[in-house]
Amino acid sequence: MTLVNDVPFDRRERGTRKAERQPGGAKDTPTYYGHPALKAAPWGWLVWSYIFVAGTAGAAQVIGTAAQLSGREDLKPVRDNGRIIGMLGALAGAPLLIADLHTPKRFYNMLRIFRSTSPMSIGTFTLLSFSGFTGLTVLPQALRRLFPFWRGKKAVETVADVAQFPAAVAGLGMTSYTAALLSATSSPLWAAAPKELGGRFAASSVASGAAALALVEELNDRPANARLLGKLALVATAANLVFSRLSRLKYRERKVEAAIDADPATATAYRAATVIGVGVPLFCLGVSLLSGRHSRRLSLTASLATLAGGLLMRKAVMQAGENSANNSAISLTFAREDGGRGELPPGARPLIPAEDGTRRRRLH
Amino acid sequence: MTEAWDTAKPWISKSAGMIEGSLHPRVLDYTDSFIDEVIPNESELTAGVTIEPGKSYGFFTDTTLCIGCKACEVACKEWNQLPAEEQGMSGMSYDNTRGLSSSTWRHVTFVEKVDREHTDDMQPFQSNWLMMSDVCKHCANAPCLEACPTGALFRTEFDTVVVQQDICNGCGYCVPACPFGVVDLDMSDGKAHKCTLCYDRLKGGLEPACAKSCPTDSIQFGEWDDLYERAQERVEDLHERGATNAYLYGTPGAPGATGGLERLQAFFLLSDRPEVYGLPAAPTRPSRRVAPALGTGLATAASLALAAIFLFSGKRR
Amino acid sequence: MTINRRTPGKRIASFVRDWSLPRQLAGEPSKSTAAKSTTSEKLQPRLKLADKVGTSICPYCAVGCAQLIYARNGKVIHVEGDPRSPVNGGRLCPKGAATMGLLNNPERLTTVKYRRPHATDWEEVPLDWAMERIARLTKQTRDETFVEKLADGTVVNHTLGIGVLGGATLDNEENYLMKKVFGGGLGVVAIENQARP
Amino acid sequence: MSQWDLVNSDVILVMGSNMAENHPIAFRFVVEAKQRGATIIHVDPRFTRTSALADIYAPIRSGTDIAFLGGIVRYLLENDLWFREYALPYTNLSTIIEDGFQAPEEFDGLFSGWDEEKHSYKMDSWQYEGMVVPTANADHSVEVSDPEKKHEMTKRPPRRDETLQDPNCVYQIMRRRFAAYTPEMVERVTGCPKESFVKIAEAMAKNSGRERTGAVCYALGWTHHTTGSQMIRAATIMQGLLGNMGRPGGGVLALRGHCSIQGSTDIPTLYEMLPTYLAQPKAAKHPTLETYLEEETVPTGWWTNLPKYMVSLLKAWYGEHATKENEFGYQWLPKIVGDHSQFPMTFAMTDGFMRGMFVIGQNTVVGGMNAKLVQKGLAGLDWLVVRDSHEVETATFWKKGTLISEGEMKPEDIATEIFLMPASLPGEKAGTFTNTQRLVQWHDKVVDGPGDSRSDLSFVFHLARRLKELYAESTEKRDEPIRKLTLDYPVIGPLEDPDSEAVLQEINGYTTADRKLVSGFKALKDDGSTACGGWAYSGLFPEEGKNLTRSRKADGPDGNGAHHGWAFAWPSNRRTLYNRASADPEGKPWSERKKMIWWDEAEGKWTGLDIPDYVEDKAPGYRPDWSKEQTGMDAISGSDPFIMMPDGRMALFTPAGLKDGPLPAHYEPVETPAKNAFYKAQSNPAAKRFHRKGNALHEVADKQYPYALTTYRLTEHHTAGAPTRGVPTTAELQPESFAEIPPELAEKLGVRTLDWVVLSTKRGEVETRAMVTERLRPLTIDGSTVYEIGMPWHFGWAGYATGDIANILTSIVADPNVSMHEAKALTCNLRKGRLRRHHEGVEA
Repeated sequence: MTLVNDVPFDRRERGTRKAERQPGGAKDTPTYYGHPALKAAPWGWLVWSYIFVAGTAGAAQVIGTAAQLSGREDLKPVRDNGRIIGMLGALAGAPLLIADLHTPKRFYNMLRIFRSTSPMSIGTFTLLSFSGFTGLTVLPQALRRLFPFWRGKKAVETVADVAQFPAAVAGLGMTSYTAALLSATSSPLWAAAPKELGGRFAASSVASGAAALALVEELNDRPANARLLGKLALVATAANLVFSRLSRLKYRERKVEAAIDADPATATAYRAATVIGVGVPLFCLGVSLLSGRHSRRLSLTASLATLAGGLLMRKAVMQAGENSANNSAISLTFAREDGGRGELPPGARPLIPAEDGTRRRRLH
Repeated sequence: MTEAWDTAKPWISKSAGMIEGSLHPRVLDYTDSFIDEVIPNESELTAGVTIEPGKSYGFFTDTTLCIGCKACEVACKEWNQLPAEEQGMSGMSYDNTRGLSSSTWRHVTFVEKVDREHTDDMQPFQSNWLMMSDVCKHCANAPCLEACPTGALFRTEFDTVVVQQDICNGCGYCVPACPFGVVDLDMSDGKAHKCTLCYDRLKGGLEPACAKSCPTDSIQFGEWDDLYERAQERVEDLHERGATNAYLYGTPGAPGATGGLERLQAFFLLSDRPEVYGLPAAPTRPSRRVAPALGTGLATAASLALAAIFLFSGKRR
Repeated sequence: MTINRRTPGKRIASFVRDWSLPRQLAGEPSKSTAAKSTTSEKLQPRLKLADKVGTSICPYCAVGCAQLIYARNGKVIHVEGDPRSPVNGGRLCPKGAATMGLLNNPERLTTVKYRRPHATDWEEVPLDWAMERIARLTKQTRDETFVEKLADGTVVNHTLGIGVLGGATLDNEENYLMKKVFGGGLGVVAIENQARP
Repeated sequence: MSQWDLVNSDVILVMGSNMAENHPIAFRFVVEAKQRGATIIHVDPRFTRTSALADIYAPIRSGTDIAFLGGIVRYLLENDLWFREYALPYTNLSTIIEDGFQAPEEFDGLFSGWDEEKHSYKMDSWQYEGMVVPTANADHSVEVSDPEKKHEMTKRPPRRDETLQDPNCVYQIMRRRFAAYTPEMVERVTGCPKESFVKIAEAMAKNSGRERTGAVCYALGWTHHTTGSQMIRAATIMQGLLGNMGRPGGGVLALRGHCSIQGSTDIPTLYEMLPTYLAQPKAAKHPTLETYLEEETVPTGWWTNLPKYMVSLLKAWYGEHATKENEFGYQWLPKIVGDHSQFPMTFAMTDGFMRGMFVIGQNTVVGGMNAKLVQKGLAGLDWLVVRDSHEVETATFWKKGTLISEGEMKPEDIATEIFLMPASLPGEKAGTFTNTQRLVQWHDKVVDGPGDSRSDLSFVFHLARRLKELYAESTEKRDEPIRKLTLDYPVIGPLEDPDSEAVLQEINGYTTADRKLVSGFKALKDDGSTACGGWAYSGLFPEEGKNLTRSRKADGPDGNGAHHGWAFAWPSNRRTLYNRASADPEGKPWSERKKMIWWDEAEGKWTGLDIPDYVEDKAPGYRPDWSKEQTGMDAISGSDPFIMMPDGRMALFTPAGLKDGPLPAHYEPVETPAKNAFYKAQSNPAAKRFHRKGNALHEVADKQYPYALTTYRLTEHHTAGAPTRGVPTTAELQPESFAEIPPELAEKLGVRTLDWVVLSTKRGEVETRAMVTERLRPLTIDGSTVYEIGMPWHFGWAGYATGDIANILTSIVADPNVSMHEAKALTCNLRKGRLRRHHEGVEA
């Protein structure tokens, strides 16, 4: 940016293109020459990949805790792997978020204040506690590997087992706070169905967590555990399907669907996420469940599909949310007195039938 | 003589003479050409308001007085030393700055709705070419402030909302949170920026730059309650004169202050649907959606966890 | 007013100084006072730094709005409307409000630019040299084109060889001296300005 | 009238001006007036930001303002709506005119006295019966066979018929003159709907009389025409009939464009005037000082004092060298031999007569008419000195100009030696501006200009000093003026800035003996004992150290609202001229609501809210004693407010002072899409036309150039635009040049907003962006549709906001009285696409 009278002068290319009204929203809602009425979140792949990683890690820890609660010896590896995946997720999460900051040098300011109204503030402290407690839970494995001859094993074991529960609780938070983060914005698609988005992220996270653990179990030739985790993944994926359908209905009702359908890239990503993330696993797990036999190939494909679908779903939801903010037809319809549903409350100002303010009108 | 106008300049007394003094009595204290420093409490001279911490200040933008001259855009940029953007002609009537951004904190909208057959009995004040100076609303329950995880966004002692440039780490959460699309992240300096209602000027007893510069006093600065009272009288006065479509936007119970936002410190008098100006008619407060999303999420995750426990409870095969 | 704190030590110090959590726990509201940093506390308008404040008139249209020019160490730091003027009472239009941008514009000419006949670019020349050269050119053209009497004997004492354009944006004193020097002194008659473009 | 006085108006007609955009801060008073219930009317070819705030907007075809205003005058006369108590005593409505007078309606569009080859009027038939009415106007002399009859005015008052029956009285002449301007005819000629026109006429009439006043605000929308002076005359006639002149909230406010354009007209860098409206000596008429004074002095009215002012000016310029013996140095003044305005200068440059030029604070390549011809002229100069704060188009025409980009010339071919010198801006130099209400305001020097930039005062002063040195030894008679010129101003600081207060004191005037400042122009003498650079400004520096232009003492709420303490309004700090008319003939205010000044019987003098524009102690009852000769102010009765006029009355019918007729008559612009509906004469017969190569004019209703074009300004840029186009914060507001096109025409040509279009005239072509807008509408003129196109003329190639120069399209053609061009009304062609010159591939 060149400096003019020591004021930076942004010499963006002089693109004089005419703002056009974008498709979507209600036909009779005027817009200001189609110029965006909201600003989309300035987030990219760093954020949606973080959401996926955080969700999976949180869920893995939760499933690990369930395994520990069952007390079954055969599920011990599930607990240990749950802890490891949780730790890996936590270790990857913070750098992803810091890299997304536009003034990363001040990342520590996230810990400056706690605001209950800000899911990002809640999330910061959730991620912090989750990382802490997960760290404690993996302590025994870490010590065993680093100091094999270390004798004080017993004490560390109990600390890890005790830390397991707060880690699990934080894990639950990790699966859903990101949904609250998106819903607590004004981007129409994210704000249209907060409950459904919460359920969807949680279900998808648990499915991914289970899928990840199942994958590890399958690769370590423990098909029984993999099959058991597959069942859990199946249930979670089913819940995910339910919540996706419910949110689709809400999007139609609030007329924000164009945010998904109008842009080809988002539309394909969104559909692919459902097909891969929900369709394939349901099919594979369903077949292996009904046939009674455990097929290694089906289990692996289900796990991988769930993971890939989960990631893709976060990307698609993020992109669709940003499209809805950049489309003033959608955002101004969404923010109408009737929320875009089509019935204005009595006494609301009459909607003036006009495209973008250029047609003549006579005000009564 | 309309009441609404007098309260705008409370010091107007009914002196004889051609123009009832539009100048504050204190102008007589500074009659030298070189004055030795900033006139203390200059806001009394320019807006009839003494600025004191602890009171609630805001803008009342009466668009029916706006002549679309963009003095507010320039005064804001000159005071805050914001960069200009070379974007070329927009094709959006006379609006070439297109919208509020990190480097444009005041933006005048232009909407041409010319009714050619009735231009010889137009409704009083602004008509046929709608012009409005848009700005950050400094909402009472500011979504950007509620979203800000670092506390960079805070409510000042003048009841306004400011991004503290020494704290903000550019997380960008305030940008999608704002229901009016005001606050924006500046990619070159990595911080969020928006109108500060001239926080530094208020501390120095100076009226915000845009309100001071506005030629027709369309932008009026003052204590929120006075502005609100003046605005209501103005709307009645306009209705009496025949501008029946004039209404307030952003005052309690009016469009723009819906969905838990309660009220906007910078509120407007509009004469057409808010969407025509690019404003949402019924914005909502995003923080109300934290609980439903988080609650459902946790419930789902917890129930699936129980399912896991149930699945794992069976005997070893 | 971006604060850049390079050393980690400074960062930690200011973080602790402005840390809101303890103030929150002590009951301060997280939306306002708890979140306020010391920089915000000490904030002041830059006009307070001015060491000289003069009254000027906007250089643009003929409405004649009065402006206050704030300067510090000989550099303009801000220009605003003068609240004492009955014409504008502190208000300014977009052009007048951009007067500081005009005065401090780095595109402002600072040296005399000279173009040799048939040259394809400017050269920079000292002011004194230019003034001397212009004086000589003026004298030479006047001497060559001065007419004392017309063919029919009427006294005119003028020159049609020199033209002077300008001054609707110049001071009265400048216009006065131009008419006096060019007209009364050198006998130039073709003196015009934008009053008649 | 003062700008803030608009608040007291009950109706404000903004016409020939786009006040909200070009004078936004003055428009605040219009909005404040509206708050108090005033009706705001805007008449303009385009619906602009002013129209958006008006109560009534009426479209008219550019160039037809006289038809509109003439229609209002007829409406007032026919329906007897004019303010009789005011107009009868205060205007020359009842005065009898010479019998031989004929007006255009009877004479095929010409006034009586037209001389075809001389291309001008003999004015004998226009005079008051039996006498010649001299003119106070600097550049005009009465073209009559017997000029001596002007002394008749000192012997008897003009013959008048108070009953207004006499066919030769001004009232009857005006009824005949405007009889044809019916509302239907107004609609036919201007395209403004009849109903809108009647509504406006009603609004003006309703707000007149004792209790109500109305104001007219105009700007270049009226002056930039070949009938410009007559348009303003038509408005003054309307205001005279409505009784608005000299009253609070009444009058005509000229909204001038530049910060001191009023100053550069009063203390003029103009060819035909010496400071404050004294005529520049003419070779043909004023060989000696004595003949000058005899010719220019008006026997009756204030202008009898002209000799005092002329002698004082010469004393100011030549000091002790100006003595009684050498006619106070009168012969050192150059004499003019015709029209030396900017247009003849452009031709003198192209013909090679003009060898050197100074362009100081003016961007003539963008602002001058026929920009290509101006650039050709500049290319023909030997040397050119340009002084500005930015690198303006005038300084770089040889590098980036139209001739270069169109390939007509290459920089190497241009032989002009060019100096581009940095100039200081207000805030970097001390001095005064005169604003649009005659307010002379001081601006302080707060900082030094950047680098080598100096004030233009310093440039001229130091240039003069160097020239004095160069001419020091010369003994030539022709070099005496420069050597005798006074230049004794003290210099300040290291940069040796001349002290502008010293120059201001010289303008104020002083007694030559002890150099003591005079208190006002009443103290000036014609015996050489006083010196004064500008008599009308005298009084602004009455005593040492008392610079009234620097006084910042406005009125608080309890002041009288005229703000006499804020700066100095010439003459004598008076804020409303001719305010004697704010009192009735007996000296009492017309009404309590509209009082301004009145006769205080007890004190025996005029008093009130403004400084009386009258002889302080002349009672309303005073009548000149016509038994003996009455000169000067003695000839003006106690109830004649217009003291500058020879008969003390407002000249609705002006016998002299205008070269194209004593009354306005509608003439089409020189380039017009429509025929003249009134009579055979098409455009103003007395208009100055320059038939030169490169300045060809279009035919009337030219098929090749069918669209009407008007040029105008925007809020965001200033006139030739260089400063605002160079400042980022104003450049981004209007970044590119554009042309406003009505949707109906755009549809016909397939043009959408932002498309490139080319406008063309016989002078040249420009390419610009299209802005299709409903604010322009097709007008039905005489049954056929005329499309009006508008184009702002700020743009050029310098700065951030660039575009083609609109004035490439305009022609050089001039109004006969003041040589003003016609950039507001011409014709052009419009097509979609771009010009080949800048761009390799041509975008469709």
